[in-house]
Amino acid sequence: MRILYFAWLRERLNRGEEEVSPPSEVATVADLIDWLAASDEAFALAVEKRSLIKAAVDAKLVAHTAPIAGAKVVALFPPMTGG
Amino acid sequence: MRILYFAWLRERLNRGEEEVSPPSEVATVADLIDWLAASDEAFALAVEKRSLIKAAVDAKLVAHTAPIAGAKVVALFPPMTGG
Amino acid sequence: MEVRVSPEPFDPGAETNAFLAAIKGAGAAVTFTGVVRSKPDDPITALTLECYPELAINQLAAIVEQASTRFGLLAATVIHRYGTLGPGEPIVQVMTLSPHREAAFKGAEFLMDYLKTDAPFWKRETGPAGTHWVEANAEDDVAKARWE
Amino acid sequence: MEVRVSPEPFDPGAETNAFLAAIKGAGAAVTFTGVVRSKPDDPITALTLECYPELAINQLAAIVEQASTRFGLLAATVIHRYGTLGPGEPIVQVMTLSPHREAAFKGAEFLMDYLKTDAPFWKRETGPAGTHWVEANAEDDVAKARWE
Repeated sequence: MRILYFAWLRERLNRGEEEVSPPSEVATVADLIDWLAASDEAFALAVEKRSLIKAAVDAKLVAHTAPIAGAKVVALFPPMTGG
Repeated sequence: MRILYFAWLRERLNRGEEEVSPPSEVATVADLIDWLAASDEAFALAVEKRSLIKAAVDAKLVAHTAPIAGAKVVALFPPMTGG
Repeated sequence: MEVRVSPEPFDPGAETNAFLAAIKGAGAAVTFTGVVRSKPDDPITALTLECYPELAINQLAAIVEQASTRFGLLAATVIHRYGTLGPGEPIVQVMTLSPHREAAFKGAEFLMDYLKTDAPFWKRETGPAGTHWVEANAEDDVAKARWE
Repeated sequence: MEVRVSPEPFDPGAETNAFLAAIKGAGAAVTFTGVVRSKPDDPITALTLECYPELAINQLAAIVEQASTRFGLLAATVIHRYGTLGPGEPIVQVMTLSPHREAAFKGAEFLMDYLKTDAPFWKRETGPAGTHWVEANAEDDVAKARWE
């Protein structure tokens, strides 16, 4: 599974993407964030305020409760500030 | 005093303007309309529904109660339909 | 703040670009363009706009002044044509500039709502069935009243 | 209905004219243009927009579809740049076309309000004091909420 990071989340993690293989019990976006945080202190700190983290699964905006089973790309990013 | 007519009022009267010299007791736009109607049946018919007649005195939009003393140009016209 | 009333055609995009070129610090510009409408079920071949230019300029200048004060606009322009126009030709363009989008949108809507009822233009449509004066639309009075 | 997300500059007036050229029967067009803002008391030298293009296209297409249905728009276009821009450069343009002005205005406002909170762009400002990410504006959530 490919994970994409954008904006200050990308900067704080010092990477724009990575490949991960979460175990099958990691079922939702929220689970994935918890799982990534458990093994990476920088990540845990960056996503501390979960309400500031938005997510997309396969280029579709989703809630943290959304399933990730079968997803190819999960993107995590701060609130959007375009326009 | 010059009177200007626009749109269907101009067409129904068959003239775009005329010079008139109302007596001094013709004090307001409403008086002027009454005075013009008294001597011209076509005009009387055209302005029968007074709410459909708007007025400007010296290129300023005014109510029918506005005075016309000293006015050089009084314009009479239907509701506006620009834009 | 600029008001232009003229029988000359204008280029909507060129006007927008000229307006944007004057931007200093602003972030949001709204352009409204009104063009001669012609529906398949109600085709028109020409639209003639009669105008009382002296009054139009006075009225539009007052409306622009009012909108600028009320919405804190950094710039506002109204262009209005008169004479005979064909389907698709631009009749009117209103442009507003503001630091934020809400004021730019509100200012442009306000200008259009006031212009519709308060600027001395009269439309006459020509179609297959002949020619007729467009009647004033009660909805335009309602649209204007919401600002009062 | 068109959505364009690109690092290429665009010409606001040329886009408006191309959009107007497609008019068939419509009477009212609204163009919103957002440009890089720089205030004398808070100057910026550059604005960098980061973008997730695949998601941006999906989100903008959905927003345009929603606006078109809701307001009965005859056409709607959203253009959004990303990359590094200088003060005064156009960032975003939204265009709507409708038989009547109210729907064109409302459609454009709706598109901008949704785009601000729902399209994956992130702004980083560079000024004399350095560089920082622009924080999401709570007012933008309020502006969006009024359509719900």
